[in-house]
Formats: sequence, C-alpha cells, structure tokens
Amino acid sequence: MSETCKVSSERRGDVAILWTDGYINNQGGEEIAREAYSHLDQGVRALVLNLEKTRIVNSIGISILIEVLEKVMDRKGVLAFCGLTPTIDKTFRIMGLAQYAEIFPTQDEALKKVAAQTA
Amino acid sequence: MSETCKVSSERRGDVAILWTDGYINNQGGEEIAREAYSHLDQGVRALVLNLEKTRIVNSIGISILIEVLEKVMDRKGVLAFCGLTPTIDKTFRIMGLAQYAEIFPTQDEALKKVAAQTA
Amino acid sequence: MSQGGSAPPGLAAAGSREVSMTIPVAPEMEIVATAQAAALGEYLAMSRDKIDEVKLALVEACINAFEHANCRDEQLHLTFRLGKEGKEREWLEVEVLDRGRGFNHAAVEAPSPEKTFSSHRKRGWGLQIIKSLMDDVDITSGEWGTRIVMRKYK
Amino acid sequence: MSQGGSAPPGLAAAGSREVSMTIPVAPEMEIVATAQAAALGEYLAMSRDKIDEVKLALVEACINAFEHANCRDEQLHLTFRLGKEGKEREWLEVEVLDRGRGFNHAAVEAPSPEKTFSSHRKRGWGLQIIKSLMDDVDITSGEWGTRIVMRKYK
Ligand SMILES: Nc1ncnc2c1ncn2[C@@H]1O[C@H](COP(=O)(O)OP(=O)(O)O)[C@@H](O)[C@H]1O
Ligand SMILES: Nc1ncnc2c1ncn2[C@@H]1O[C@H](COP(=O)(O)OP(=O)(O)O)[C@@H](O)[C@H]1O
Repeated sequence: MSETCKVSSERRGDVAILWTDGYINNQGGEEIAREAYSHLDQGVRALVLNLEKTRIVNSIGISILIEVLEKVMDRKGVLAFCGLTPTIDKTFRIMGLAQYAEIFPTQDEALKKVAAQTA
Repeated sequence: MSETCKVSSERRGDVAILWTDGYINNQGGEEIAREAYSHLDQGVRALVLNLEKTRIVNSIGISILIEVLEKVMDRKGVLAFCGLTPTIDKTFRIMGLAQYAEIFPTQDEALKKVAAQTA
Repeated sequence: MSQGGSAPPGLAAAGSREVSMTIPVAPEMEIVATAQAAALGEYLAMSRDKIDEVKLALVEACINAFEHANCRDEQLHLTFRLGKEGKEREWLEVEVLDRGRGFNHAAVEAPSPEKTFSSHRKRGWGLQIIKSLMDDVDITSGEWGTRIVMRKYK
Repeated sequence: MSQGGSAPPGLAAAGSREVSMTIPVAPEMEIVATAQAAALGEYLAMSRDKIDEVKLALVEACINAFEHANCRDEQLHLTFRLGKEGKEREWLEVEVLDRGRGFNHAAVEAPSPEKTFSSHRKRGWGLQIIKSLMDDVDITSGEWGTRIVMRKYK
C-alpha cells in the first residue's frame, strides 16, 4: 500500500545517506537495517538517515532503529537523522534515540557535521 | 474543514479567472456563483474556472455550475473550465456541462481561446 | 505489504476483508467517509483516478441519505469490503445503508442534459453518477430504509 | 464549514458527534484506521502536527491489540468522538476496543531509554508513547478485553 516504506541510499565517500518514503513499521525498520548494514559491511563509517518523506514511525520501527544505532556505535561509527517531523522528533526523544544519535534539521547540516566527525 | 472550497479570482481585461481549492458542494458552488456574478455585473464577458486544486465536485455543486453557465450564456458570455481531474471531467460530460461549456487542459489554452471569442 | 504486491496477505490471513463504520447524518460527514474509501483503495494500490471515482460515488450516496432518507437513527452505516474475482481482479465494494423512509428506485426518472438545461430542476443526477462511475451497483429499498452496494474493480 | 470556523455546526445540529468503525485484526489496518483520525482532525481544523500525534497514538493502540490481545472476534472496534470543553477547547477522542484477553495495566513496567539501550528487549514503548502524545488517556481492561480512550485537544 501507498504508505509502506521505500528505502533508497547513496554512498558519498565514507558516508552513506539513506532516504525513507512512507510509514516505518517493523518491515520498514528492517528494510532500513538491511540497507544500513550493507553499507557498514562495505566500510561506510557514518550514516545519515533522511526521514523527510516519512510521517509515521511506530514504536517497533523505532526499536529497530535503536538496534541499528547500537551496531553503528559498536563499530565506532556515527548515525545522524534529519528531516524529522515534530511528532517523530518528539517520539525519538521519548525513547532516548536522541540521546545517542544526532538530529539535524536538514541533510546538509547532518552531512557537514558527520563529515567533520569522521575526518 | 480542510476540504472545503476556497474561491479566489482575478480580472484580466474582459476575462475573469476563478480558482477553486477543495471540495465543491452546495456551499462551494454558491461561493463560485457569487464570485462569478460579481464579475459579470462588473462587465466581465468571459469566465475561466480553474479547478486544478479541486478533486471532488458533487452533483449539487455541478448543478450550481450549470446555473452559472446558463446565466453566462444568457448574457452572450463565455465560460471555460480548465484543470479538471479525469473524474471531474467524466462527471461534467455525464451531466452535459461539457456540451455547453468548453473544457481545456490548461489555463493558458483556456485564456487564449476565450480571448479570441470575446475579441 | 512492503513488497507492493497486489493481494494484502494480512487481511486474507485474518479471513476478514471488511471495514465497517457509522457516521452521523450531518453536512460534510460524507467527506470524512471518503477518507476511508481512499485509504482502502490505496491499500489495494488502486489508481488515484479510480479512487476519486469511488469517493464521488460514496459522496453521492451519503448526500442522498442525508437529504432524502429522513433517517430514524440519524446515522449512516457504511461497509467497505475488499475482494478478488478469480486470480487477478481485485475490487473495493462500498455499502451505504440508511434506516430511512426508502424509495421506489424503479420509479425514479432518469435525468438528461437536455432536461437539466431546459428546466429549473437541475438536480436528480446522484444515482446516475453513481452508476456511471462504479462497475456494479445494486440498490434495495423498502420501509426499513435503503441499501446501496457499489463495487469498483482495481 | 465554508467559513472555516471552529465548531462544526452540522454535527452539533444532528446532536451526534461520533464516528465508529470496525477493522479487521490484520497488518497495516492500523494505517487505514489513521485515515479516519486524520479526516476528523482536519474536520476540526486541528494542526497537522497534532493530527500526526493522534495518528501515532492510534497506530500504537491498534498494534497492541493486534499483537497482544488475541481477539476472539478478530476485529478492532474504534470510536471517534468530537467534543468541546467550555466555549473554546475542542477535542478529538479515539477509543480502541478489543475483545481480547486483557492485561493488568498497573503491572506493566515503565520503559526507560537506559533499559532499552542496555538490554536486548527494545520493545515496551507503545503505552508510554500513547500517554506522551495524547492529552488524556484512560485504559480499562479485563477478561472481556481492553478499552483505551485517548483524547487530544485542538
Ligand atoms: N437514500 C434514499 N432514501 C430515500 N430516497 C432516496 C434515496 N436516494 C435517492 N432517493 C430518491 O431518489 C431520487 C433521485 O436521487 P438522485 O439521483 O441522487 O438525485 P437528487 O438527490 O439530486 O434528487 C431523489 O430525489 C429521492 O427521491
Ligand atoms: N490490547 C492489549 N491486550 C492485551 N495486552 C496488552 C494490550 N496492550 C498492551 N498490552 C500489554 O502491555 C504490554 C506493554 O505494551 P506496550 O507499552 O505497547 O509495549 P509493547 O507492545 O512493545 O510490548 C504488552 O507487552 C502487553 O503485555
């Protein structure tokens, strides 16, 4: 159905950008995890997750994002989010995702910060 | 509510363009009629109704548009539509509106034709 | 659904492909009802234009009940069903039930553009539009009220 | 509504401000349900962000019923109510009722980011999110099932 999440990504040097489009539930979360892990396996050290085309992330989706974040931290990598709606931002803060990952308004800001950290 | 129709308009010489935004029911239809009649009273001879921001026109709304069309024809004026979704276009054809008013894909085409007819 | 395929496996598994709702008989509630039709059409990945046709047919059926039925319970009962004919042809069915005064459907005079344009009575197009936009339409009516069931194939 | 004012006169006139619906217990049906919440929020001219909060709370409540309730009737019963407190404060209330096995709400351990990040169990956030996003939440549960009523002010 139309709301189901589509994930696309692009590698730029050490950084991979992932874009989501639609509802992030367990399937959407797993889709993101697959894409993220494949980049990590190929040597990417920083991930930027751009959610600007997503309006709902349910708690199961977020719990999967937390697993991705832990795996990135295990490998001393960086995970940043951008393009969150106020509601998604609020939910990320409630669940503590915001304590361990960085959240930026725009993709450019996220990329700039992440590039500095992995340089 | 968000779907309720907003109507705006602009006069360009002998022609007035009306834009709708949202659901056209009896109220929306009457809103359009008011706006159209005020232009006719001020000497406008041709009306272009741009519905590109409307996805539903119910049969009551259309019956009011037919009244507007009749009034325009009584005054030897011209009424043209543009920006119809396929469903609105289909409904206009079923109810015969398309037999008496002209329908154009774009506002530019409608304006060009209407200008030629009133020249 | 993340595979974007046609048959919603979840619903099929649950053995139930029906969403029902009750809305008050009140202006603009027909638009609230169309949100449901749109959501289920999107669930089937029906095209936007077909969804618009279902929405308009539903609007017309709701307005008829609002205007003519004089519902005893001041409510409209809607049921949306998803189904499949054979292997491929998925459909969305919308039922609108009112507990109003009913009418004799066979006695309703068919409208025509000529009559509409030559007379003061411009109304009378609702049922015609419903029949033109939907693939199957079934109307039953009596003292108990009116039920209109209309189906659109994907 | 063409005046874009706050109180929907139609509904008030009809004396009824309630929309109820029944959806199958099936994956992604929670998203179909949110279409209704959104339509009613828009009817009240609630902000998009508040509508998103209602939608997420509804999603969480539906998922809980799908996952935990083991519903006898394989259905979820939703009721949306519009109301007003005093002269100005309009609200949208969403009730989710399942005829499942129920649970002891008081015994549910509250989640925390620390526990979530240090253990393998990352779930357990649904109710917390619902309480954080909605203005009033009331949960009753028993052998008959679970009812969660949540309200959001415009
Ligand atoms: N739900 C209903 N209950 C009672 N009468 C109805 C209902 N639906 C339609 N009718 C009758 O059928 C007639 C034709 O309806 P319709 O084609 O929708 O045109 P309109 O509503 O514009 O008159 C109505 O005028 C009314 O008498
Ligand atoms: N509708 C329900 N029926 C039965 N049990 C429920 C229901 N909703 C919640 N629960 C119970 O409450 C617990 C906490 O729910 P929640 O906070 O949503 O987290 P999660 O669903 O991720 O476990 C669930 O694990 C379940 O045991």
